[in-house]
Amino acid sequence: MEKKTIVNPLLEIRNIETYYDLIYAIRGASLTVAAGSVTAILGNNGAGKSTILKTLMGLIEDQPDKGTILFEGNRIDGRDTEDIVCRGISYVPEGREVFEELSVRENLLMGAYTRRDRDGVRRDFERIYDYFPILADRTHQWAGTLSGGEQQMLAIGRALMSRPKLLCLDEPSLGLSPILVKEIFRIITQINGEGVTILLVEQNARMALNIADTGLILENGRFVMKGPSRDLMDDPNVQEFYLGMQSETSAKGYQRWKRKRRWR
Amino acid sequence: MIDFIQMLINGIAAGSSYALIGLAMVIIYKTSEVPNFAQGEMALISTYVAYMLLEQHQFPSYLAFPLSLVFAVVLGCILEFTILRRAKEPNVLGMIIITIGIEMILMGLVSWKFGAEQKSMPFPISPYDSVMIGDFFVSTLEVLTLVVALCTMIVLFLFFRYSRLGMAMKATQQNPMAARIMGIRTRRILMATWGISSLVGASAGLLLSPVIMQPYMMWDPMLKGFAAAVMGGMTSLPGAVFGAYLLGIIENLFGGYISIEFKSVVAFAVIVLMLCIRPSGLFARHYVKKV
Amino acid sequence: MTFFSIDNLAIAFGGLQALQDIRFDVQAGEVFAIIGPNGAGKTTLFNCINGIYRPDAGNIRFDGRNIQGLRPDQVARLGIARTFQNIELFANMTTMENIMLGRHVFMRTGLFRGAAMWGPRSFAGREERDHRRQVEKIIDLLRLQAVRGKLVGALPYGTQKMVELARALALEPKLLLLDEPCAGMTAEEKQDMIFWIKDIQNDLGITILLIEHDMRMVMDISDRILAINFGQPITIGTADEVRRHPEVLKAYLGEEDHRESAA
Amino acid sequence: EEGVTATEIHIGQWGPQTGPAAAWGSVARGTDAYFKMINERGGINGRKLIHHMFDDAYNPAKTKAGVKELQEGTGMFAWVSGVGTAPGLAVRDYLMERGVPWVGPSAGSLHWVDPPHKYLFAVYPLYALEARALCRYAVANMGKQKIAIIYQNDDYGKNGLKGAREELARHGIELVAEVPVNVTDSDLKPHVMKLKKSNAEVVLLWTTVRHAVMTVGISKAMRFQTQFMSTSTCSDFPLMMHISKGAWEGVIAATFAELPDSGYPLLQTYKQEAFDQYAAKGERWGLFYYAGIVFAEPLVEAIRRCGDDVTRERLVQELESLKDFKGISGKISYKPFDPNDPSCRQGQSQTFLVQCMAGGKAKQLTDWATID
Amino acid sequence: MDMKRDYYEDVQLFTSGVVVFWMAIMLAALAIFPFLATSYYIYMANFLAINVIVVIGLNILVGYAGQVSLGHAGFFAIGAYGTVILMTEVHLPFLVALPLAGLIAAGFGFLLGLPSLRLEGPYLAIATLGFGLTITQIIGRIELFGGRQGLHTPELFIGPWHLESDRDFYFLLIPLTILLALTARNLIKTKVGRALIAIRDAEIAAETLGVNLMGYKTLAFAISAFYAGVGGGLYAFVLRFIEPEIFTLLMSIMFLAMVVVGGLGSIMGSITGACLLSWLDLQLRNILSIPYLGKWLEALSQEWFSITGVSNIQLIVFGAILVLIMLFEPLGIFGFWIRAKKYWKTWPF
Ligand SMILES: Nc1ncnc2c1ncn2[C@@H]1O[C@H](COP(=O)(O)OP(=O)(O)OP(=O)(O)O)[C@@H](O)[C@H]1O
Ligand SMILES: Nc1ncnc2c1ncn2[C@@H]1O[C@H](COP(=O)(O)OP(=O)(O)OP(=O)(O)O)[C@@H](O)[C@H]1O
Ligand SMILES: [Mg+2]
Ligand SMILES: [Mg+2]
Repeated sequence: MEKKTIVNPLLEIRNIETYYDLIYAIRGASLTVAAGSVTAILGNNGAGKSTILKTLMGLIEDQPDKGTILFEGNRIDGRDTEDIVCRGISYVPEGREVFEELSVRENLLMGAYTRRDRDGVRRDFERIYDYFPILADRTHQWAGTLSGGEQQMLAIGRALMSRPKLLCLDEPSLGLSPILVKEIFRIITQINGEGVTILLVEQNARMALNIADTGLILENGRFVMKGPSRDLMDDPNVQEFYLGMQSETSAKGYQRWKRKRRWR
Repeated sequence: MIDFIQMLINGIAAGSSYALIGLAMVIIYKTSEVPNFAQGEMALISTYVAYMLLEQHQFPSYLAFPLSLVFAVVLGCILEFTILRRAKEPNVLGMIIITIGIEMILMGLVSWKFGAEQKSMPFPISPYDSVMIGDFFVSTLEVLTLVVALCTMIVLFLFFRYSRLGMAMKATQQNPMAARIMGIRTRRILMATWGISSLVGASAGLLLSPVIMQPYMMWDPMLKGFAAAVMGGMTSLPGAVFGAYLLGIIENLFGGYISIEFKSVVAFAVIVLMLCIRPSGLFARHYVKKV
Repeated sequence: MTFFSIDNLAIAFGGLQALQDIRFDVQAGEVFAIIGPNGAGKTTLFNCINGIYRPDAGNIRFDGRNIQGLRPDQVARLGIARTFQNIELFANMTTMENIMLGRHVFMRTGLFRGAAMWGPRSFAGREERDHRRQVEKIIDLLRLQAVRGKLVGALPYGTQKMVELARALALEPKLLLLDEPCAGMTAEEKQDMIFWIKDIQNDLGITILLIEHDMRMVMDISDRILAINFGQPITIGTADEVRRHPEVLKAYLGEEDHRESAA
Repeated sequence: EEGVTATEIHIGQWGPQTGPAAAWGSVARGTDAYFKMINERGGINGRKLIHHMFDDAYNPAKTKAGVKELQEGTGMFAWVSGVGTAPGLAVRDYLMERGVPWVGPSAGSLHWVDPPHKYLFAVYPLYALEARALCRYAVANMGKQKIAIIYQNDDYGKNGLKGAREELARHGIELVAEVPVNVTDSDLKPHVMKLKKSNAEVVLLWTTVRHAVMTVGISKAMRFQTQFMSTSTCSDFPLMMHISKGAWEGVIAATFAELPDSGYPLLQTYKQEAFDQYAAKGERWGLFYYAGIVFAEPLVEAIRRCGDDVTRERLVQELESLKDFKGISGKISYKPFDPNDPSCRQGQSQTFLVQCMAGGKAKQLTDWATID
Repeated sequence: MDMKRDYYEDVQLFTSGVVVFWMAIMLAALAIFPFLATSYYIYMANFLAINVIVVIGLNILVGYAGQVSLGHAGFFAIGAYGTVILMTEVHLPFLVALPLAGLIAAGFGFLLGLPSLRLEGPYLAIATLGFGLTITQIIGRIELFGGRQGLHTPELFIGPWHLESDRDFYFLLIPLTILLALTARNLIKTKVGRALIAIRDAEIAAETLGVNLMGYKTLAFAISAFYAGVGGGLYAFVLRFIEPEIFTLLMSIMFLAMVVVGGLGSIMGSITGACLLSWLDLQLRNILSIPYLGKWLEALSQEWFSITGVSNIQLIVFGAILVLIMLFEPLGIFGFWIRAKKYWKTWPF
């Protein structure tokens, strides 16, 4: 994949710290997302990946505690979520969060809430149904009764409806079938090709690093590794813990007693 | 037969005021899932404002009534802005208690200012004038209430159906967090709904005031309006109106033919039975969580 | 006699035929996987087994009994436990308490004995203690010690999945239904999960029905696989048979080599 | 004696100032103004009356709390008035056990006098008696045969119903309709339809003020012509005319006190010296207000007669010795305590009937008469 | 955190010596109190204790099982009437009549619980509200229950012990309250309580773990109604007189407010919530006799409001307290407590 040169950072997170009440979740993380790039954040369970995105979206009240977030050069930390969204960031939350008692169609409509151009919205409807044909079949079904994967598609589709500048995805491939995982990543690349910047949190490290320009690894609320995704893929530690290479030959008994290694 | 039809008419007449209150409650419930127990008292205070303008400041009624309606809107917005919005991590029960608290405050203010004595609202239409259609009577005030209720319903219905706001409200109710992610200004929407709902409630208060005007006047209509809204499904505007008329008719028929003593509670018994069959009211689809 | 069998199962929601003609049987001690595209009806199948949905037609036999039409709690009492695709934990309880709920069916403390729990030597106190001991075993097994006393609502996603598994194990099931146990886990965690599932199968002798989209995992641990699409079975067979089946390739895996993509 | 010092006598009273029954709150405020008037005139034999009133919101639990607090804290010599049957019943035994006199509960209930209590003196005529007076007038003077009643579904209304039934039974008539109404009802159409269907020539109103007004108003709207007769609760004609927007005209009511605009000299004195001096802004010189005076009059008179020896035993003696005492209500008499005679503690049994004329003026139909 | 904890920990009645110490002091204070206070304060204590009982029961339903009830005054009435009727008509001794009346209330609770299986939120609120209103209507209709005129309670004997004064009653009531509170605490710590919380948090998951939804939901209603019924039976004797109009919707709302203000799902919260709100309810009538403030309020009323309605300030104050507590601590008083504890633990930081 062609390396994109860093033109100007679309999003810049500087040294943010986030607390959940007394739990210190993000311990000073900085990150720059270049316009037009795909950035992937990897990390273990509980590392704080989702928290970074939530902080960015202004979803955690009174947070970040310290640090600044710049979007297109303007400070957005401490602002209302609605405001941040209107500036052109859209977000696929962890756990889908669809509107359960609205139909699929209405969910998508809500995604386009900030938009005024009716024709564009109609075209985007087509586009989403194109990406995910099964959603078209379920147009009038309540989103709450969709299958897990369908809900995930809906959440992604909904986020795409707003035509964002920056798209933040929290584990988009969660619960999707292999064919769809591929499809999702293909769509992400395609959207990226259309000029949308992508910030991606993924467990599926291989796929994520495959399409990302930059990768970051989060441990315990701090970034422990940053770099072009190629470099990360070649790193032995990353290979062992995130890409699962070493365990290819794994057998019972060996893995069980394996010590959990962490960068600390 | 004549009796029966007259009872139907009476039922519809009684239902109109329930319908207005029911609509008001539905509007707020649609966005915040809170049954607003202060609805009646919000209407009460607006009604007393109209009374004050008319009696104490000698405003003409074409000014006093619109002004009191404007007051209602402002009141609704202020309540939302100063109190409900401040609630951190609200759970539904906590919000209910807050509305009950507001109810007490408003009731206290009205009784403090005006005393508990029954007042006489100088309303342009006497509540005891009636028109006769064949053998049947309808009081003119009730005709007015009916018209207002139906118009309100239609306007609101169209508004919510054809404006994006309607769906945004529903989205806000179901998942406030996700709604904000969509860029829906949930706070503004909440404020607007409180304003509108207060307006609708206040019109019910004004229309009831010629018949009875004292601090407890809205208690019973509020409960009935709430019951009507539940009957209709709590999220459906036509449902609330339908429920209200059904309730009024059931009450009147039951009072007329079976027992007048239990007239005021029969509605609730019917509702319990109805809910056993349709647990989310007549007009709402029942949602069963999928795992 | 088969341990668990489904015959001719069908269910529809409104106009949508979610399941149709599903039939398979599972031998005791087997790991049986179910795969299929999103919305194929896998979770629905679990819900039918569980008694959450009532199938329109068909038979579900377990341990020589027809369990079709039983309530979920009755099914649980027969020894079928499950985990959920979207985590369904009791968010306001600690991990320990969550797992204790798995012991629910074994506890004899009723209303009155519970009310009379005056100290650890009362009936309820003794029972409580005994079951806590059982729960500790499970906590040790799944290495959840660190989160024993934490409210599960604030745990990371992957850990919540583990707690769910622990809770299901506490029921001492004969048949365990796992709905995407590895979703949202890192490669490393997935491997741990694979071993645990193997342990559960081998050491505890529990039969497992598994839904999973991670093909490597499915291939690794399942003895047989059922593939469904649009509510209808495509094929049943061993891992290799299924993954070569053209329809599975087309509808589910994508044409390329699945190993590449699914890791 | 408890509650009595060289210069003061402490009297307690409860009354709802808040809650659904708050309209009755003016009773206590009336008593307050009355006591202030007496104190202004130098008190009773040199002692001032200290009035302690509290709001119980018509909630018996609160009544009991307040009464206990005042009785055990400050110490009341006696209690006066006190609105409501249920609140009164919640404290009756407490007061009687402690031997604290209680004069003039403001409700015409049998509970106060049957069985009689040594320290409890009722002033308000029994509701049943008022009903009798009205029925008797309707049958004997107006020649009506078809009489119906709409009554509040509680102690108050049921007493009225009972009285009406008894009186009509004497004439060999039965009520053509008995329609109960619950305090919380807001729609009285079905009730009025029932009345209308019975073709009653006379309808007795035994309800709250607002329900009475609604009944009369709805009847008007339904073109149901009949003679309405109401209990004394609704005999405040200016008020009734005002809130019914004129529909009240023609209604006949029983009363237990002189009419507000009757020019009765004592009443005028009260108006000028108590009401005009002490009533708060917004207060109305109406029945509910000077009812507070009516209930307190016998107590004040008895204390006066005690002279310097203000003790409870003496007070009871003096109250028992009241014979045909005339304040602004009917004549009041008590008899020495007799556990088997309910009438020994029912001070007043007189009433007279008035009719509401245009502008809220009252036309006196009968003179004060004692009903048996 | 990593250590295996003592299995006893949650099972024991008192978790530490400190707790035992404070408990002992509390008990001593409760025991001496009636000898120092006048009967007014004892009456108030009794009144609070009854509310505590009802609110604990209601919390089991609302806080633990997650069902709302606006009809608890109905169960309260059933308990009150049940106890009195069983004593006067069936001639049962008080100590038999009281739990029996509680059981009758529980029976009604069970019945009301049946429709609740499918209802939630406002739907359940209306159903229970209707129940509360209907019950008092029905009681008022039945002559055996004294109809609208009400009933006086009979003399109260427990064996040879004649309970005449409030103080006598206090000695019956307080131990009973403590017993009921501890019972509730035990109940929610064991199987039943866990199942209820499970149903509240994730109904379907609970079901698949073998929790019988129907059984436990109705059980929650029944337990809660039982507490309300027992409370009602005691209330009749504190008031010594009952009539249908006492058991209003307002009463149900007050109970609910006490639960929520105290803290959903906390027994200690229920106790403090019930005490605080019922104390306020009784005491606010004296607000105008507070030095300075009272005078100022009166002056304010003269100027801007009306003197005739001045007592309504208590309504405003009460409402404002409800609002403020809920705004600043949605978890109720219990939330304050948790926060204080947390703060204390991490104090120097
Ligand atoms: N609402 C909350 N309250 C308290 N602590 C929380 C909350 N949400 C998350 N945490 C804690 O913050 C830390 C980071 O959580 P986060 O959800 O960001 O992890 P993650 O990297 O997204 O993990 P996963 O891969 O499981 O989604 C975890 O230790 C978690 O326990
Ligand atoms: N209660 C319901 N009402 C209506 N439709 C439903 C309901 N439950 C499931 N469905 C539909 O049935 C189909 C099968 O759903 P199911 O949850 O079983 O899919 P799945 O195989 O588990 O998919 P995934 O892998 O995405 O979780 C879906 O299309 C879903 O929309
Ligand atoms: Mg996450
Ligand atoms: Mg699924």
